[in-house]
Amino acid sequence: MDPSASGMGSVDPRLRHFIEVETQKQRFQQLVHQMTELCWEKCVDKPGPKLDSRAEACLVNCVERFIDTSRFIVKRLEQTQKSKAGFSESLSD
Amino acid sequence: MDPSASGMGSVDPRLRHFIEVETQKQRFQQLVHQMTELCWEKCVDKPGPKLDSRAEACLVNCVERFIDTSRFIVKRLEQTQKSKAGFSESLSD
Amino acid sequence: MDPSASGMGSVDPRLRHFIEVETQKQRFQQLVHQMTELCWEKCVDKPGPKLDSRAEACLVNCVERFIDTSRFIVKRLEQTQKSKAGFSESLSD
Amino acid sequence: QIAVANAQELLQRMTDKCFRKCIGKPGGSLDNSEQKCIAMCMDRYMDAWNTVSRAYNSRLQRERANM
Amino acid sequence: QIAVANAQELLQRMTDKCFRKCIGKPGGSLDNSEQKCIAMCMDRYMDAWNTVSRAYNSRLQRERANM
Amino acid sequence: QIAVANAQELLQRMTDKCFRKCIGKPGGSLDNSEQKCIAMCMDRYMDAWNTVSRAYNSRLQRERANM
Repeated sequence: MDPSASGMGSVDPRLRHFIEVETQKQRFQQLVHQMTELCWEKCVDKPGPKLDSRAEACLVNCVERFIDTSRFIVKRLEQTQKSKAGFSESLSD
Repeated sequence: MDPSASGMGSVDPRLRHFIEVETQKQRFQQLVHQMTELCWEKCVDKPGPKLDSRAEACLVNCVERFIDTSRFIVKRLEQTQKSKAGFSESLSD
Repeated sequence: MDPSASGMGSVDPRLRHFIEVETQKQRFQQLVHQMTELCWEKCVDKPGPKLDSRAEACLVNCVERFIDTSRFIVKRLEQTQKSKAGFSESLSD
Repeated sequence: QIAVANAQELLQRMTDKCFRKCIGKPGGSLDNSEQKCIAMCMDRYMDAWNTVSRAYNSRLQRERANM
Repeated sequence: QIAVANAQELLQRMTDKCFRKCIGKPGGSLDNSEQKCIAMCMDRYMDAWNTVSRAYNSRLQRERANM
Repeated sequence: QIAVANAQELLQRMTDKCFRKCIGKPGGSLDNSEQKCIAMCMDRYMDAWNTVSRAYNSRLQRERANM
Protein backbone atom coordinates (compact mmCIF):
# COMPACT_ATOMS: atom_id res chain seq x y z
CA MET A 1 0.00 0.00 0.00
CA ASP A 2 2.36 2.70 -1.23
CA PRO A 3 0.56 6.04 -0.61
CA SER A 4 2.29 7.90 -3.45
CA ALA A 5 1.52 5.08 -5.90
CA SER A 6 -2.14 4.90 -4.92
CA GLY A 7 -2.31 8.69 -5.15
CA MET A 8 -1.02 8.39 -8.72
CA GLY A 9 -3.76 5.90 -9.62
CA SER A 10 -6.32 8.49 -10.69
CA VAL A 11 -3.78 10.59 -12.59
CA ASP A 12 -3.87 10.92 -16.39
CA PRO A 13 -1.27 8.42 -17.76
CA ARG A 14 0.33 11.12 -19.90
CA LEU A 15 0.83 13.40 -16.89
CA ARG A 16 2.18 10.39 -15.01
CA HIS A 17 4.68 9.67 -17.76
CA PHE A 18 5.65 13.36 -17.81
CA ILE A 19 6.30 13.29 -14.04
CA GLU A 20 8.38 10.12 -14.28
CA VAL A 21 10.52 11.54 -17.08
CA GLU A 22 10.99 14.81 -15.15
CA THR A 23 11.99 12.92 -12.00
CA GLN A 24 14.58 10.95 -13.96
CA LYS A 25 15.93 14.14 -15.53
CA GLN A 26 16.23 15.67 -12.08
CA ARG A 27 18.15 12.66 -10.74
CA PHE A 28 20.46 12.83 -13.76
CA GLN A 29 21.08 16.55 -13.15
CA GLN A 30 21.68 16.05 -9.44
CA LEU A 31 24.31 13.42 -10.15
CA VAL A 32 25.95 15.66 -12.76
CA HIS A 33 26.29 18.41 -10.13
CA GLN A 34 27.69 15.97 -7.58
CA MET A 35 30.20 14.45 -10.01
CA THR A 36 31.24 17.87 -11.36
CA GLU A 37 32.14 18.98 -7.84
CA LEU A 38 33.97 15.77 -6.97
CA CYS A 39 35.83 15.43 -10.28
CA TRP A 40 36.63 19.15 -10.35
CA GLU A 41 38.45 18.65 -7.05
CA LYS A 42 40.29 15.59 -8.36
CA CYS A 43 41.14 16.85 -11.87
CA VAL A 44 41.16 20.68 -12.03
CA ASP A 45 43.46 21.91 -9.30
CA LYS A 46 44.33 25.30 -10.74
CA PRO A 47 41.87 26.64 -13.34
CA GLY A 48 43.93 27.82 -16.35
CA PRO A 49 43.00 29.81 -19.50
CA LYS A 50 41.47 26.66 -20.97
CA LEU A 51 40.63 23.11 -19.92
CA ASP A 52 43.72 21.18 -21.11
CA SER A 53 43.45 17.69 -22.60
CA ARG A 54 44.85 16.06 -19.46
CA ALA A 55 42.17 17.58 -17.21
CA GLU A 56 39.52 16.70 -19.83
CA ALA A 57 40.65 13.04 -19.91
CA CYS A 58 40.81 12.97 -16.12
CA LEU A 59 37.21 14.26 -15.90
CA VAL A 60 35.92 11.61 -18.32
CA ASN A 61 37.77 8.86 -16.42
CA CYS A 62 36.50 10.29 -13.15
CA VAL A 63 32.87 10.02 -14.31
CA GLU A 64 33.42 6.49 -15.64
CA ARG A 65 35.15 5.34 -12.41
CA PHE A 66 32.51 6.99 -10.23
CA ILE A 67 29.71 5.13 -12.06
CA ASP A 68 31.81 1.93 -11.88
CA THR A 69 32.18 2.43 -8.12
CA SER A 70 28.47 3.08 -7.72
CA ARG A 71 27.53 -0.03 -9.80
CA PHE A 72 30.14 -2.14 -7.94
CA ILE A 73 28.77 -1.08 -4.55
CA VAL A 74 25.13 -1.73 -5.48
CA LYS A 75 25.98 -5.15 -6.94
CA ARG A 76 28.05 -6.18 -3.92
CA LEU A 77 25.37 -4.87 -1.56
CA GLU A 78 22.74 -7.04 -3.26
CA GLN A 79 24.96 -10.11 -2.92
CA THR A 80 25.69 -9.38 0.76
CA GLN A 81 22.03 -8.82 1.53
CA LYS A 82 21.14 -12.20 0.09
CA SER A 83 23.62 -14.06 2.32
CA LYS A 84 23.00 -12.20 5.60
CA ALA A 85 19.73 -10.37 6.17
CA GLY A 86 20.81 -8.55 9.35
CA PHE A 87 21.73 -5.34 7.59
CA SER A 88 18.54 -5.00 5.57
CA GLU A 89 16.47 -5.63 8.68
CA SER A 90 18.19 -2.92 10.67
CA LEU A 91 17.73 -0.57 7.70
CA SER A 92 13.98 -1.07 7.23
CA ASP A 93 13.44 -1.00 10.98
CA MET B 1 -2.28 30.06 13.96
CA ASP B 2 0.09 27.44 12.67
CA PRO B 3 -1.06 26.60 9.08
CA SER B 4 0.29 23.03 9.11
CA ALA B 5 -1.30 22.36 12.52
CA SER B 6 -4.69 23.67 11.42
CA GLY B 7 -4.36 21.66 8.20
CA MET B 8 -3.85 18.57 10.34
CA GLY B 9 -7.08 19.26 12.28
CA SER B 10 -9.36 17.41 9.91
CA VAL B 11 -7.02 14.45 9.51
CA ASP B 12 -7.81 11.00 10.90
CA PRO B 13 -5.95 10.70 14.26
CA ARG B 14 -4.46 7.35 13.27
CA LEU B 15 -3.02 8.79 10.06
CA ARG B 16 -1.76 11.73 12.12
CA HIS B 17 0.00 9.39 14.56
CA PHE B 18 1.45 7.44 11.63
CA ILE B 19 2.85 10.67 10.11
CA GLU B 20 4.36 11.75 13.41
CA VAL B 21 6.06 8.40 13.97
CA GLU B 22 7.38 8.39 10.38
CA THR B 23 8.71 11.95 10.77
CA GLN B 24 10.54 10.96 13.96
CA LYS B 25 12.00 7.88 12.27
CA GLN B 26 13.19 10.05 9.42
CA ARG B 27 14.89 12.50 11.80
CA PHE B 28 16.54 9.59 13.60
CA GLN B 29 17.82 8.19 10.31
CA GLN B 30 19.06 11.58 9.11
CA LEU B 31 21.08 12.04 12.30
CA VAL B 32 22.48 8.51 11.99
CA HIS B 33 23.75 9.36 8.49
CA GLN B 34 25.23 12.64 9.71
CA MET B 35 26.95 11.07 12.73
CA THR B 36 28.22 8.11 10.69
CA GLU B 37 29.95 10.49 8.29
CA LEU B 38 31.40 12.67 11.06
CA CYS B 39 32.51 9.80 13.34
CA TRP B 40 33.83 7.81 10.39
CA GLU B 41 36.17 10.73 9.67
CA LYS B 42 37.24 10.95 13.33
CA CYS B 43 37.55 7.22 14.09
CA VAL B 44 38.13 5.17 10.90
CA ASP B 45 41.07 6.67 9.09
CA LYS B 46 42.14 3.65 7.09
CA PRO B 47 39.47 0.97 6.59
CA GLY B 48 41.04 -2.41 7.50
CA PRO B 49 39.82 -6.02 7.04
CA LYS B 50 37.58 -5.57 10.08
CA LEU B 51 36.41 -2.79 12.41
CA ASP B 52 38.88 -3.15 15.31
CA SER B 53 37.78 -2.66 18.92
CA ARG B 54 39.50 0.73 19.18
CA ALA B 55 37.60 2.15 16.22
CA GLU B 56 34.39 0.61 17.58
CA ALA B 57 34.90 2.24 21.00
CA CYS B 58 35.78 5.53 19.32
CA LEU B 59 32.55 5.43 17.28
CA VAL B 60 30.41 4.80 20.37
CA ASN B 61 32.16 7.63 22.26
CA CYS B 62 31.78 9.84 19.22
CA VAL B 63 28.00 9.32 19.14
CA GLU B 64 27.72 9.91 22.91
CA ARG B 65 29.84 13.10 22.79
CA PHE B 66 27.96 14.38 19.74
CA ILE B 67 24.62 14.01 21.52
CA ASP B 68 26.19 15.56 24.67
CA THR B 69 27.35 18.51 22.55
CA SER B 70 23.93 18.88 20.96
CA ARG B 71 22.12 18.74 24.36
CA PHE B 72 24.68 21.14 25.90
CA ILE B 73 24.19 23.67 23.10
CA VAL B 74 20.38 23.52 23.22
CA LYS B 75 20.36 23.90 27.04
CA ARG B 76 22.79 26.82 26.97
CA LEU B 77 20.87 28.44 24.12
CA GLU B 78 17.65 28.31 26.13
CA GLN B 79 19.37 29.94 29.13
CA THR B 80 20.91 32.67 26.94
CA GLN B 81 17.62 33.40 25.23
CA LYS B 82 15.91 33.94 28.58
CA SER B 83 18.44 36.57 29.68
CA LYS B 84 18.74 38.49 26.40
CA ALA B 85 15.98 38.36 23.82
CA GLY B 86 17.94 40.11 21.04
CA PHE B 87 19.03 36.91 19.35
CA SER B 88 15.63 35.26 19.24
CA GLU B 89 14.10 38.44 17.84
CA SER B 90 16.61 38.65 15.01
CA LEU B 91 15.96 34.96 14.31
CA SER B 92 12.18 35.14 14.06
CA ASP B 93 12.39 38.42 12.12
CA MET C 1 2.93 27.14 -19.45
CA ASP C 2 4.46 27.13 -15.99
CA PRO C 3 2.51 24.54 -13.95
CA SER C 4 3.18 26.20 -10.55
CA ALA C 5 2.18 29.63 -11.91
CA SER C 6 -1.08 28.33 -13.39
CA GLY C 7 -1.72 26.49 -10.13
CA MET C 8 -1.34 29.81 -8.31
CA GLY C 9 -3.97 31.46 -10.55
CA SER C 10 -6.98 30.55 -8.42
CA VAL C 11 -5.25 31.43 -5.13
CA ASP C 12 -6.28 34.42 -3.02
CA PRO C 13 -3.87 37.28 -3.89
CA ARG C 14 -3.15 37.96 -0.21
CA LEU C 15 -2.18 34.31 0.39
CA ARG C 16 -0.12 34.51 -2.78
CA HIS C 17 1.71 37.59 -1.51
CA PHE C 18 2.25 35.88 1.86
CA ILE C 19 3.79 32.84 0.15
CA GLU C 20 6.08 35.01 -1.99
CA VAL C 21 7.33 36.97 1.02
CA GLU C 22 7.90 33.77 3.00
CA THR C 23 9.81 32.20 0.10
CA GLN C 24 12.04 35.28 -0.12
CA LYS C 25 12.66 35.21 3.64
CA GLN C 26 13.59 31.56 3.39
CA ARG C 27 16.08 32.24 0.58
CA PHE C 28 17.57 35.08 2.61
CA GLN C 29 17.96 32.81 5.64
CA GLN C 30 19.46 29.98 3.61
CA LEU C 31 22.09 32.32 2.19
CA VAL C 32 22.84 33.68 5.68
CA HIS C 33 23.52 30.13 6.90
CA GLN C 34 25.71 29.38 3.88
CA MET C 35 27.72 32.61 4.21
CA THR C 36 28.08 32.22 7.98
CA GLU C 37 29.65 28.80 7.50
CA LEU C 38 31.94 29.96 4.68
CA CYS C 39 33.01 33.24 6.31
CA TRP C 40 33.41 31.59 9.72
CA GLU C 41 35.98 29.29 8.10
CA LYS C 42 37.76 32.24 6.44
CA CYS C 43 37.62 34.72 9.34
CA VAL C 44 37.23 32.97 12.72
CA ASP C 45 39.96 30.39 12.99
CA LYS C 46 40.15 30.08 16.77
CA PRO C 47 37.04 31.22 18.65
CA GLY C 48 38.19 33.55 21.48
CA PRO C 49 36.34 35.08 24.48
CA LYS C 50 34.84 37.68 22.13
CA LEU C 51 34.61 38.40 18.40
CA ASP C 52 37.50 40.84 17.91
CA SER C 53 37.22 43.81 15.54
CA ARG C 54 39.48 42.19 12.95
CA ALA C 55 37.29 39.08 12.67
CA GLU C 56 34.20 41.32 12.60
CA ALA C 57 35.63 43.41 9.72
CA CYS C 58 36.68 40.23 7.92
CA LEU C 59 33.13 38.83 8.19
CA VAL C 60 31.58 42.01 6.78
CA ASN C 61 34.09 42.05 3.90
CA CYS C 62 33.48 38.35 3.35
CA VAL C 63 29.73 38.90 2.93
CA GLU C 64 30.29 41.88 0.60
CA ARG C 65 32.82 39.98 -1.55
CA PHE C 66 30.62 36.89 -1.66
CA ILE C 67 27.69 38.93 -2.97
CA ASP C 68 30.06 40.71 -5.39
CA THR C 69 31.26 37.31 -6.63
CA SER C 70 27.69 36.08 -7.02
CA ARG C 71 26.61 39.25 -8.92
CA PHE C 72 29.77 39.13 -11.07
CA ILE C 73 29.13 35.50 -12.03
CA VAL C 74 25.45 36.05 -12.87
CA LYS C 75 26.27 39.14 -14.97
CA ARG C 76 29.07 37.40 -16.85
CA LEU C 77 26.91 34.32 -17.36
CA GLU C 78 24.16 36.43 -18.96
CA GLN C 79 26.70 38.02 -21.33
CA THR C 80 28.19 34.64 -22.25
CA GLN C 81 24.77 33.11 -22.88
CA LYS C 82 23.89 35.89 -25.29
CA SER C 83 27.00 35.30 -27.44
CA LYS C 84 26.99 31.48 -27.49
CA ALA C 85 23.79 29.56 -26.83
CA GLY C 86 25.44 26.13 -26.48
CA PHE C 87 25.57 26.19 -22.72
CA SER C 88 21.97 27.29 -22.16
CA GLU C 89 20.75 24.64 -24.58
CA SER C 90 22.57 21.85 -22.81
CA LEU C 91 21.22 23.19 -19.50
CA SER C 92 17.54 23.32 -20.48
CA ASP C 93 17.83 20.01 -22.28
CA GLN D 1 7.32 27.39 10.78
CA ILE D 2 10.15 29.12 8.97
CA ALA D 3 11.56 30.57 12.20
CA VAL D 4 11.66 27.05 13.69
CA ALA D 5 13.28 25.56 10.58
CA ASN D 6 15.77 28.41 10.61
CA ALA D 7 16.71 27.90 14.26
CA GLN D 8 17.11 24.16 13.62
CA GLU D 9 19.37 24.79 10.65
CA LEU D 10 21.54 27.16 12.74
CA LEU D 11 21.65 24.61 15.55
CA GLN D 12 22.65 21.80 13.26
CA ARG D 13 25.43 23.70 11.52
CA MET D 14 26.73 25.11 14.82
CA THR D 15 26.76 21.68 16.50
CA ASP D 16 28.65 20.19 13.58
CA LYS D 17 31.22 23.03 13.43
CA CYS D 18 31.83 23.22 17.20
CA PHE D 19 31.98 19.45 17.63
CA ARG D 20 34.63 19.24 14.91
CA LYS D 21 36.56 22.14 16.47
CA CYS D 22 36.36 21.19 20.16
CA ILE D 23 36.28 17.37 20.29
CA GLY D 24 39.61 16.00 19.04
CA LYS D 25 39.32 12.32 19.92
CA PRO D 26 35.95 11.64 21.57
CA GLY D 27 36.53 10.36 25.14
CA GLY D 28 34.38 8.83 27.88
CA SER D 29 32.71 12.13 28.80
CA LEU D 30 32.43 15.77 27.75
CA ASP D 31 35.18 17.14 30.00
CA ASN D 32 35.39 20.65 31.39
CA SER D 33 37.78 22.10 28.81
CA GLU D 34 35.64 20.69 25.99
CA GLN D 35 32.53 22.28 27.49
CA LYS D 36 34.30 25.65 27.72
CA CYS D 37 35.44 25.34 24.13
CA ILE D 38 31.91 24.53 22.93
CA ALA D 39 30.42 27.43 24.92
CA MET D 40 32.93 29.86 23.41
CA CYS D 41 32.53 28.37 19.93
CA MET D 42 28.75 28.67 19.97
CA ASP D 43 28.86 32.28 21.20
CA ARG D 44 31.28 33.21 18.43
CA TYR D 45 29.25 31.30 15.85
CA MET D 46 26.12 33.21 16.81
CA ASP D 47 28.07 36.49 16.76
CA ALA D 48 29.21 35.58 13.26
CA TRP D 49 25.65 34.68 12.25
CA ASN D 50 24.39 38.03 13.52
CA THR D 51 27.19 39.98 11.82
CA VAL D 52 26.61 38.17 8.51
CA SER D 53 22.86 38.74 8.80
CA ARG D 54 23.30 42.48 9.39
CA ALA D 55 25.93 42.87 6.64
CA TYR D 56 23.75 41.06 4.10
CA ASN D 57 20.70 43.08 5.12
CA SER D 58 22.49 46.42 4.77
CA ARG D 59 23.90 45.34 1.40
CA LEU D 60 20.41 44.51 0.12
CA GLN D 61 19.09 47.86 1.37
CA ARG D 62 21.93 49.76 -0.34
CA GLU D 63 21.19 47.92 -3.58
CA ARG D 64 17.48 48.68 -3.36
CA ALA D 65 18.26 52.38 -2.73
CA ASN D 66 20.40 52.44 -5.89
CA MET D 67 17.71 50.95 -8.13
CA GLN E 1 9.21 4.89 1.13
CA ILE E 2 11.39 5.98 4.02
CA ALA E 3 13.38 2.75 4.04
CA VAL E 4 14.14 3.24 0.34
CA ALA E 5 15.11 6.89 0.83
CA ASN E 6 17.28 5.83 3.76
CA ALA E 7 19.09 3.13 1.78
CA GLN E 8 19.66 5.60 -1.06
CA GLU E 9 21.11 8.17 1.33
CA LEU E 10 23.46 5.55 2.80
CA LEU E 11 24.45 4.45 -0.69
CA GLN E 12 25.15 7.97 -1.84
CA ARG E 13 27.28 8.95 1.16
CA MET E 14 29.16 5.63 1.08
CA THR E 15 29.89 5.91 -2.65
CA ASP E 16 31.20 9.46 -2.19
CA LYS E 17 33.37 8.58 0.82
CA CYS E 18 34.83 5.36 -0.67
CA PHE E 19 35.41 6.89 -4.10
CA ARG E 20 37.37 9.74 -2.48
CA LYS E 21 39.34 7.27 -0.34
CA CYS E 22 40.10 4.57 -2.91
CA ILE E 23 40.40 6.33 -6.29
CA GLY E 24 43.46 8.60 -6.24
CA LYS E 25 43.73 9.64 -9.87
CA PRO E 26 40.91 8.04 -11.89
CA GLY E 27 42.43 5.73 -14.55
CA GLY E 28 41.12 3.84 -17.58
CA SER E 29 39.42 1.15 -15.48
CA LEU E 30 38.58 0.19 -11.91
CA ASP E 31 41.63 -1.99 -11.23
CA ASN E 32 41.84 -4.88 -8.82
CA SER E 33 43.41 -3.02 -5.90
CA GLU E 34 40.80 -0.25 -6.22
CA GLN E 35 38.00 -2.81 -6.16
CA LYS E 36 39.46 -4.42 -3.02
CA CYS E 37 39.75 -1.01 -1.37
CA ILE E 38 36.12 -0.16 -2.21
CA ALA E 39 34.88 -3.52 -0.93
CA MET E 40 36.74 -3.05 2.37
CA CYS E 41 35.68 0.58 2.64
CA MET E 42 32.00 -0.20 2.14
CA ASP E 43 32.07 -3.05 4.69
CA ARG E 44 33.68 -0.77 7.29
CA TYR E 45 31.28 2.06 6.43
CA MET E 46 28.30 -0.22 7.02
CA ASP E 47 29.88 -1.49 10.24
CA ALA E 48 30.24 2.14 11.34
CA TRP E 49 26.64 2.86 10.32
CA ASN E 50 25.41 -0.10 12.37
CA THR E 51 27.54 0.83 15.40
CA VAL E 52 26.37 4.45 15.28
CA SER E 53 22.76 3.31 14.89
CA ARG E 54 22.98 1.02 17.91
CA ALA E 55 24.84 3.58 20.06
CA TYR E 56 22.30 6.29 19.27
CA ASN E 57 19.39 3.93 19.93
CA SER E 58 20.75 2.84 23.31
CA ARG E 59 21.40 6.47 24.25
CA LEU E 60 17.80 7.43 23.45
CA GLN E 61 16.51 4.48 25.47
CA ARG E 62 18.67 5.42 28.47
CA GLU E 63 17.36 8.99 28.27
CA ARG E 64 13.75 7.84 28.09
CA ALA E 65 14.30 5.59 31.13
CA ASN E 66 15.63 8.61 33.09
CA MET E 67 12.64 10.83 32.31
CA GLN F 1 10.95 24.72 -13.40
CA ILE F 2 13.59 22.02 -13.37
CA ALA F 3 15.83 23.93 -15.79
CA VAL F 4 15.68 26.95 -13.48
CA ALA F 5 16.40 24.86 -10.36
CA ASN F 6 19.26 23.22 -12.23
CA ALA F 7 20.81 26.53 -13.27
CA GLN F 8 20.48 27.80 -9.69
CA GLU F 9 22.18 24.70 -8.31
CA LEU F 10 25.05 25.11 -10.80
CA LEU F 11 25.32 28.80 -9.91
CA GLN F 12 25.38 28.12 -6.20
CA ARG F 13 28.03 25.40 -6.34
CA MET F 14 30.16 27.42 -8.79
CA THR F 15 29.98 30.56 -6.65
CA ASP F 16 31.00 28.62 -3.55
CA LYS F 17 33.89 26.82 -5.30
CA CYS F 18 35.26 29.93 -7.08
CA PHE F 19 34.89 32.17 -4.03
CA ARG F 20 36.90 29.68 -1.94
CA LYS F 21 39.53 29.38 -4.68
CA CYS F 22 39.93 33.05 -5.66
CA ILE F 23 39.25 35.08 -2.49
CA GLY F 24 42.00 34.39 0.07
CA LYS F 25 41.31 37.00 2.70
CA PRO F 26 38.26 39.09 1.71
CA GLY F 27 39.34 42.74 1.28
CA GLY F 28 37.54 46.08 0.79
CA SER F 29 36.65 45.36 -2.85
CA LEU F 30 36.76 42.67 -5.52
CA ASP F 31 40.09 43.64 -7.08
CA ASN F 32 41.15 43.08 -10.67
CA SER F 33 43.16 39.89 -10.10
CA GLU F 34 40.30 38.38 -8.10
CA GLN F 35 37.86 39.17 -10.91
CA LYS F 36 40.15 37.53 -13.46
CA CYS F 37 40.49 34.47 -11.25
CA ILE F 38 36.71 34.19 -10.84
CA ALA F 39 36.12 34.59 -14.59
CA MET F 40 38.65 31.85 -15.36
CA CYS F 41 37.34 29.63 -12.57
CA MET F 42 33.72 29.87 -13.74
CA ASP F 43 34.67 29.14 -17.37
CA ARG F 44 36.60 26.04 -16.30
CA TYR F 45 33.80 24.97 -13.94
CA MET F 46 31.27 25.15 -16.77
CA ASP F 47 33.67 23.29 -19.07
CA ALA F 48 33.91 20.61 -16.40
CA TRP F 49 30.13 20.56 -16.01
CA ASN F 50 29.69 20.10 -19.77
CA THR F 51 32.37 17.39 -19.97
CA VAL F 52 30.86 15.50 -17.03
CA SER F 53 27.38 15.83 -18.53
CA ARG F 54 28.52 14.44 -21.88
CA ALA F 55 30.56 11.61 -20.31
CA TYR F 56 27.67 10.54 -18.11
CA ASN F 57 25.24 10.70 -21.02
CA SER F 58 27.43 8.58 -23.29
CA ARG F 59 27.94 6.06 -20.47
CA LEU F 60 24.18 5.72 -19.98
CA GLN F 61 23.69 5.27 -23.73
CA ARG F 62 26.38 2.56 -23.89
CA GLU F 63 24.72 0.75 -20.98
CA ARG F 64 21.30 0.94 -22.61
CA ALA F 65 22.77 -0.46 -25.86
CA ASN F 66 24.19 -3.43 -23.92
CA MET F 67 20.92 -4.33 -22.23
